[in-house]
Amino acid sequence: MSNDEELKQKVIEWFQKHSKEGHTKFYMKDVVHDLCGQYEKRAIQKAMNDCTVDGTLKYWSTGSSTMFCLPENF
Amino acid sequence: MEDKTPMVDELEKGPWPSYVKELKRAAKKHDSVKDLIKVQERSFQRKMTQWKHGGIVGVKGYGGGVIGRYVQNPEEFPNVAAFHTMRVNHPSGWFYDTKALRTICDIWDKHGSGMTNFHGSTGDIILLGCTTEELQPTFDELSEHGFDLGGSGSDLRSPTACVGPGRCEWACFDTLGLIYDITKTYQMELHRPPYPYKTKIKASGCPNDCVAAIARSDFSLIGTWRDNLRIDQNAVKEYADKKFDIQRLVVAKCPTEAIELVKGKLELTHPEDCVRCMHCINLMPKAIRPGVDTGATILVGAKAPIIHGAVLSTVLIPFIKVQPPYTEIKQLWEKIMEWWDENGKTRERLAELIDRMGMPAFLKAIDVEPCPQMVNTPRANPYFFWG
Amino acid sequence: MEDKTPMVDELEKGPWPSYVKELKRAAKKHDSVKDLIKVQERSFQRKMTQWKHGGIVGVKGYGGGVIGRYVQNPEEFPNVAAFHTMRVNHPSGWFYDTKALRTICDIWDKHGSGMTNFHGSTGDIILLGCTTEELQPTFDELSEHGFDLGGSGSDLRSPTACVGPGRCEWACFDTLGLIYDITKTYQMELHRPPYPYKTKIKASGCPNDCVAAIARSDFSLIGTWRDNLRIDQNAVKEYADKKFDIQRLVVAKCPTEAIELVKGKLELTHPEDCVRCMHCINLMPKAIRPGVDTGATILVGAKAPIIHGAVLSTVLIPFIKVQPPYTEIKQLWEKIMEWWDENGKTRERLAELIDRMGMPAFLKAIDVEPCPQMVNTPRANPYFFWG
Amino acid sequence: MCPTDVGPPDFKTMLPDVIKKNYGKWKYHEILKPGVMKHVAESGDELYTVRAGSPKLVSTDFIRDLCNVADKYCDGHLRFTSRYNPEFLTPKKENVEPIIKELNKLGLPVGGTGSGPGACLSNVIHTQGWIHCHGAASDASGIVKALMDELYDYFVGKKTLPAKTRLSLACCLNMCGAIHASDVAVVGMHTRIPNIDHEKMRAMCEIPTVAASCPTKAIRRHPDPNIKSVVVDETKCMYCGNCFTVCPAMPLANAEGDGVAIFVGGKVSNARKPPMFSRVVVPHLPNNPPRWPEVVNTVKHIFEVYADNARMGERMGEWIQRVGWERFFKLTDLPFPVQLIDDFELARDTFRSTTQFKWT
Amino acid sequence: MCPTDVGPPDFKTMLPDVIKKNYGKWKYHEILKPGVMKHVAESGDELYTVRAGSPKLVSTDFIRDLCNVADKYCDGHLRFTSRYNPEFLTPKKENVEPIIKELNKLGLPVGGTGSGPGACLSNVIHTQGWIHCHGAASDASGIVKALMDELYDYFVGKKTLPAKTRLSLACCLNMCGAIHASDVAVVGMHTRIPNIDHEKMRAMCEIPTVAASCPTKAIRRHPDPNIKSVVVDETKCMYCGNCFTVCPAMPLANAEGDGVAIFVGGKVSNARKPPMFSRVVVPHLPNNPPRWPEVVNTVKHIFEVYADNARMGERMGEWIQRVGWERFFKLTDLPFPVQLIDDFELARDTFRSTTQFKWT
Ligand code: SRM
Ligand code: SRM
Ligand code: SRM
Ligand code: SRM
Ligand code: SF4
Ligand code: SF4
Ligand code: SF4
Ligand code: SF4
Ligand code: SF4
Ligand code: SF4
Ligand code: SF4
Ligand code: SF4
Repeated sequence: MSNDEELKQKVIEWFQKHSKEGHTKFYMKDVVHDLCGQYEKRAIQKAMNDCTVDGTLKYWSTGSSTMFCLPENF
Repeated sequence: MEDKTPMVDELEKGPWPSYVKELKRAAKKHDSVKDLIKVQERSFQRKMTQWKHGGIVGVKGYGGGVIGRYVQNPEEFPNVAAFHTMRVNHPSGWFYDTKALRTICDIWDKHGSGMTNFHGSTGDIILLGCTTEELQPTFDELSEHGFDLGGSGSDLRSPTACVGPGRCEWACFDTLGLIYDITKTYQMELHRPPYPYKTKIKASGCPNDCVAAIARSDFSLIGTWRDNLRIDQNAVKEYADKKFDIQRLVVAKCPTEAIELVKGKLELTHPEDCVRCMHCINLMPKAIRPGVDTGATILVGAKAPIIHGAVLSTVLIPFIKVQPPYTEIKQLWEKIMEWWDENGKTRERLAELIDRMGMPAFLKAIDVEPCPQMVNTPRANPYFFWG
Repeated sequence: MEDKTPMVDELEKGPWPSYVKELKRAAKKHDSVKDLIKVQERSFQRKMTQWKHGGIVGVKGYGGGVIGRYVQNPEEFPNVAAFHTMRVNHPSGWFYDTKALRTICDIWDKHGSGMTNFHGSTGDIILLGCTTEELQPTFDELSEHGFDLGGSGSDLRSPTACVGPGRCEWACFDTLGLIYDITKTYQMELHRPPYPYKTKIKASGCPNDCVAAIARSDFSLIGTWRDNLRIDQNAVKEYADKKFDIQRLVVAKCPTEAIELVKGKLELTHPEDCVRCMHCINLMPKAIRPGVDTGATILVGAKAPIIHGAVLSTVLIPFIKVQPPYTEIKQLWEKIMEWWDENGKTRERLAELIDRMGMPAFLKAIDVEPCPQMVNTPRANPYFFWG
Repeated sequence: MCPTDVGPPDFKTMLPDVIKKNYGKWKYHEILKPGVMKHVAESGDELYTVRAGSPKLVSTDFIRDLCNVADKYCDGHLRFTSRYNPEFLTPKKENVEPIIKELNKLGLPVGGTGSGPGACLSNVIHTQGWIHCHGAASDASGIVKALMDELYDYFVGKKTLPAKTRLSLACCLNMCGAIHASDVAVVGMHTRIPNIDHEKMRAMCEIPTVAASCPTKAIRRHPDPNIKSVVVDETKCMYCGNCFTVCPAMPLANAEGDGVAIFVGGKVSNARKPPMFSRVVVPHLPNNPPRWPEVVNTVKHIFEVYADNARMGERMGEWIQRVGWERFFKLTDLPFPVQLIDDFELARDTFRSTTQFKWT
Repeated sequence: MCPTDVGPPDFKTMLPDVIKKNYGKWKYHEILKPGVMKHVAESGDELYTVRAGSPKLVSTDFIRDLCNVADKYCDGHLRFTSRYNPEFLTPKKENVEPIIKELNKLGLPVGGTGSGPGACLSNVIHTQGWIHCHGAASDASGIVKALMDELYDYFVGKKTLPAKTRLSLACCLNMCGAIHASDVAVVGMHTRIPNIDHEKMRAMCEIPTVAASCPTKAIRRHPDPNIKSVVVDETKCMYCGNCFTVCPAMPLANAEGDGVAIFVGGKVSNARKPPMFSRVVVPHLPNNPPRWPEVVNTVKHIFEVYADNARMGERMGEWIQRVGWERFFKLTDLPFPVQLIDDFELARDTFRSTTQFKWT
């Protein structure tokens, strides 16, 4: 697995771990904050965006603020 | 469902150009707008919005640029069941050639409702009313033709500039050039919401501030000059000859008594007192001009009332030269964004964060030296830190 | 223990009257002041106070009027081991006859240190330095001679008034009469701390505010008038004849352009614009006087910085007539105290409570109608209640 | 695969030749008449601008109409101002009148220029309203049309104003358009607490997030633990809509309670006085579509009092600052309800800490 | 048994005859020279006032000295002003010079009057300092003596000021004397966190009360549960002394850290401009008894710059408001450290929301 793929995987795992009933949508910041010890901030941001292109994550927005979630929680 | 829309129709009358007329024009081609008119009538009857909250859509890879919208009663108004808007970024200064405009119109008639806001109040072209399915095709076709989405959500919103050097003799820097450069440089930040909340950049070429940067951008650039304004005494004489009351209308209104009539001549008798408010220049554009050592003041923090009340931007950098490639400005902005991103709570704008952490902490974090120009007055309370 | 006090002695020199000289005069009669001088020298050496925190003392039946004080090193300074102050309430306007003053002096030389603050900054006579044992005898003797204690702790502090009708031509009401009446009426509140914290009342006879009521009293009365100021044109002429520059020094500085020189006459051309700032009157006391329909503006909330920063009083009642028995004023004050007492947290002054509960809630509670005079501007934020 | 992140077109490709040539080298301008300006470059070149009013909410055909005019007289170029007004730019003086004629034929007024004495009213900055927003406490396009029909003469310069006057409208207190520093602002306002949909709450919202969203801590968990929802404390709710933004189950819309507030006296430019906020002068007027007579009359009345009383060149806020708010209320005959007295975070600084005030 | 609640003596019994007669019926006044005023009543009666400077902290013998003068020339009456200055009142013009002579013989300067152009400096409002207060971060009487020795000429009118100038001093930020609206204020300031005495804490203080007293929440329970005390977070402490007020175990006094701050530009009267707060211009100067040279020089320097630059009749704060704070710092050559920028509760309103400022 390339570094990129590995990071995307980590991101998805993060979402699987943190999504629970009543709390499924997260800010980019939440994820970056948790993973930034291991990875560079920009790389995490890019991985999250790449996930939305793959469809493994989805953007969720109120119009004014933007969050991410797993497709099944959309 | 009643098809008559008497209340809406009422607004076809009257001298001011009617949006209802526009709706009806679009309704001829688009069933969605037929329903939209009925929805508007319903709102008038019920005195309430007929739209549901949010509902989220976007185009591939982008986290912003689309506002999802669904009607409350899709069974009654099926053609606006999903009626999203797309925010399309504008060329700096809102300059267009008709070819580009016609292209947008054609794409939008093909994929959407044919209704627009030209423009939205941030400055985007608002394509108003799109089904979920048509979002991606609309975007694809737009981007093929050189247009791209603007911001929405927790991202950098479409930066805007006053017309500046495009037409205005007072532009103290190239507002259009700067804003275009910034827009291009930060495409990532525009399209992929990385921040705690929205953030805005606007640039006005002089203190008249024709894009209202000081009122509505977290990072506001406003043109100014460091030397003295220039006066052409011949032109002054022309104004006087035309019975323009220089004393009453100009001199008496200078906020700092910097400019005076001395034996028929208009003189900047106290150049060090001029606060470059533009008033005298505004009133006598043929006779008075800004200086030649021009640049910008950078102010930060403006925003609308949510949550702690509206804020106007406040001085951060009294003077900076504004020249391509604008490195210093961009580095400053990036530093600010980093601090905000690091410390900001969700839905907390820059000004609110500064208020919460304190201006001194902000200055320290972004490595800017304090100076008296930043404040109207020093503090009155004795509560300061040395730690 | 070294008896030399070189640093303190240094302050006997110089043109301004020396408190050190005063200390040494008292030290001749009082051992406590001998020690006090040494304590002062020690403070100068160590750059620190040599006094301990608090300690509660008082006279029988009173909760205020005495500030307990103990020295940090009683073994070194035994004569100031306990060195309390008594706050003795002053006659309104700080008027005395020498008999009364000599009586106080004699009592204080008998029971205390012979040192005083004439006066303390609230306005009391501060008898500075008393042992615990001598407090009650001092008080007893004072009260026998018609003097009583002032406030301290969570009570009404000694109310004060400017000299007003006693000597000043501008007094718009009887400051001395009102303050004496209030002081007598609220002896209970002055001596037996019933409140969440201290509270103060001050009265100035006109907007010059010579007791600084607006800066330091929770309930501030400031004289004003409802009709027009009075101008004596003959006197104006006298000023003009003496080359007094009326235009530059008076007219140009009127904050509202209400007064103008019209063909050598000084006229209140816009009486409705006069904000009664006193400026023109102050500069031309022989020619201009307040109007005759006089009374007071009541403002509330002034205080020093602890805890939320200093506050100036703000307009509550734009105009009230001030006439004995002052019923309306006293009822208003009582209502305010009741609300404060009911809702205030400990150590929360009136202004802080108003800020916490909101001015509208305060007005409602004390049943005062809102009016534009209460504010500089209406609110800018959209967050108001209807509930 | 389509390109992404192309950004907007380069504005330089959109400029008419006369601007390309004189870019950044303008010398002065004149306002020839309402809606018509002449800019002169250092080179001596001239640029004429004709500005038209637009309803902002327009069809593609409207834009094509504009394009036709631009093709005919402006070498295929036009621009829009920061307040939505289309501008037609041409170096040819002789094109000015024909452009005006064509625009009038399209039903578009020409005007909206000027800042000093004799200024026109510009177009209203406004928002979505009931046309598109879920949060709107009032409409936008409808009320703006009603307003501008009445204020039309101010736009075209038949009536003038003492100085630049910016009229703005937002359909809720989010104040899209940043209208908080306008000479006159009309703001949609709720006055009733959220009408909670407990069903939806369970399905769509996260309770801790909802509770946290309320700036006044008016939201608590529902006392009945079986109901996974919240309740709102009526005395604490200031109808701000923060809860609704994060949770669709808390709409504030209410046919009786919704309406608008009028704010007055803001400005943005740094000319003479620094920028100022607009201030609430009427806390509530009802929604009465389609013509909102109460709102239109109040705004028009304020315009008239301003025009009658301010000095030449004095912005609304500058005038009020000079004469005082007490005089403003007297002159306009507007009541002064307690809602106008600030009780939010910086309220203290709005109180009057001086005996300087006027009786009137 | 002694009477209680007798209240202060009735002031009416203390008034000299000429005042009793003309009470509330004064017509005008004149300042004849520094420290000497003449008030004229409607009746034509005249009242002469001679004002002297006092060190405020005085012995009973000092008061007896004053009584002797009053007995000799003023029928046994005198008063004190709201700034502690004794005033001698007499209807007899011929008594004025003898009073002055006697006062001078006692070492007391006559002066301190006037507000307009050519005003004298009045006496310093001040507090207890190291003479009596447990919280003092600086002395009061000592530093005031050092100041007034240098500013003496301004009191007696040998040097004059553009307008009334109120110099005030408080020995800690409680600001007894309400000096927060003075033309120049000197305020004792701690700059180190409380030095906690854990023993005393156990004996004398209630920990929850102590923790609650801190406005910045800098106080937490001691991490070691065996120590029944608290710790202070250095980054959050603003040295306000609230904790010390409720708990003697938390003194802030520190020989190195203590000193004074200088505030400038406040006023109280409503004349011309509304009342204003004083603003911090020097956040820290050291305590250097007995003559505090840094403080004295700084204050004197500010006086001189003010006298040289302000217009006639312009209070310190009015002058600064007109020329701007940036100019004040330029003219005084004082540095602008970050502590001067507000970060307390109403800080937002002190920021500059305009491009209007001066380069200097
Ligand atoms: C003696 C006096 C200073 C002086 O030398 O003149 C004084 C001395 C003290 N003041 Fe004061 N205050 C004195 C007038 C004032 C004034 C001026 C006034 O009343 O016009 C103020 C500002 C006005 C106000 O009330 O806001 C004042 C505001 C304070 C404060 C801050 C109150 C606030 O709300 O901000 C405190 C702190 C406190 O109450 O905890 C305080 C507390 C104190 C204490 C009791 C110290 C304490 O924390 O317990 C001082 C005792 C000193 C001592 O050892 O004797 N003192 N204090 C003044 C009273 C003399 C008199 O009765 O005539
Ligand atoms: C076209 C536009 C800039 C753009 O990039 O689109 C523009 C263009 C000009 N402005 Fe502006 N201003 C434009 C929006 C603004 C705004 C923002 C707004 O209105 O939302 C402001 C701030 C308004 C405020 O303070 O609230 C603005 C405040 C000014 C001022 C200062 C007026 C004052 O005295 O406060 C001037 C000076 C003047 O006109 O005397 C000015 C002057 C000018 C001049 C004369 C500059 C020039 O030499 O070209 C331009 C023609 C003005 C006219 O309409 O008479 N412009 N101008 C904007 C037209 C908007 C519209 O359609 O009405
Ligand atoms: C479309 C537009 C109004 C218009 O008709 O022109 C708009 C529409 C919305 N705005 Fe806005 N805002 C629009 C310009 C603004 C501006 C003006 C500006 O950018 O110059 C502001 C004030 C400046 C600022 O950012 O502070 C603005 C301040 C807000 C706020 C309050 C933000 C704050 O920090 O106070 C919200 C509320 C939020 O973010 O939750 C908001 C939220 C919204 C939302 C997304 C509603 C929501 O709560 O989710 C609206 C979607 C309406 C819809 O159904 O389409 N909108 N909004 C404007 C964007 C068009 C464009 O891209 O050109
Ligand atoms: C005696 C005293 C009242 C008292 O009850 O004790 C008093 C007495 C007079 N004041 Fe005062 N003021 C007295 C404290 C004040 C204060 C309070 C303070 O200084 O702490 C103020 C507010 C100061 C401020 O604004 O910060 C004050 C602001 C004024 C003013 C307004 C000055 C201005 O332009 O801002 C005047 C008018 C004038 O003098 O032109 C005034 C005028 C006067 C007049 C001329 C009134 C009169 O007709 O008798 C009196 C003689 C003034 C003089 O000294 O030249 N008095 N006056 C106070 C003397 C204090 C002292 O010993 O210096
Ligand atoms: S902000 Fe200044 S430079 Fe820009 S258009 Fe307005 S007046 Fe011209
Ligand atoms: S630009 Fe403004 S401050 Fe400067 S001289 Fe002109 S009017 Fe005065
Ligand atoms: S406040 Fe007014 S009435 Fe009282 S002494 Fe001062 S000037 Fe006279
Ligand atoms: S009292 Fe003040 S406001 Fe009234 S006329 Fe005199 S100077 Fe002007
Ligand atoms: S102002 Fe409020 S209701 Fe109107 S578009 Fe903006 S968010 Fe929606
Ligand atoms: S509308 Fe605002 S104040 Fe009311 S409950 Fe919702 S978030 Fe709280
Ligand atoms: S200012 Fe502070 S230290 Fe000085 S007397 Fe008042 S409370 Fe004590
Ligand atoms: S001095 Fe003030 S800020 Fe510091 S710990 Fe004590 S109460 Fe808190």
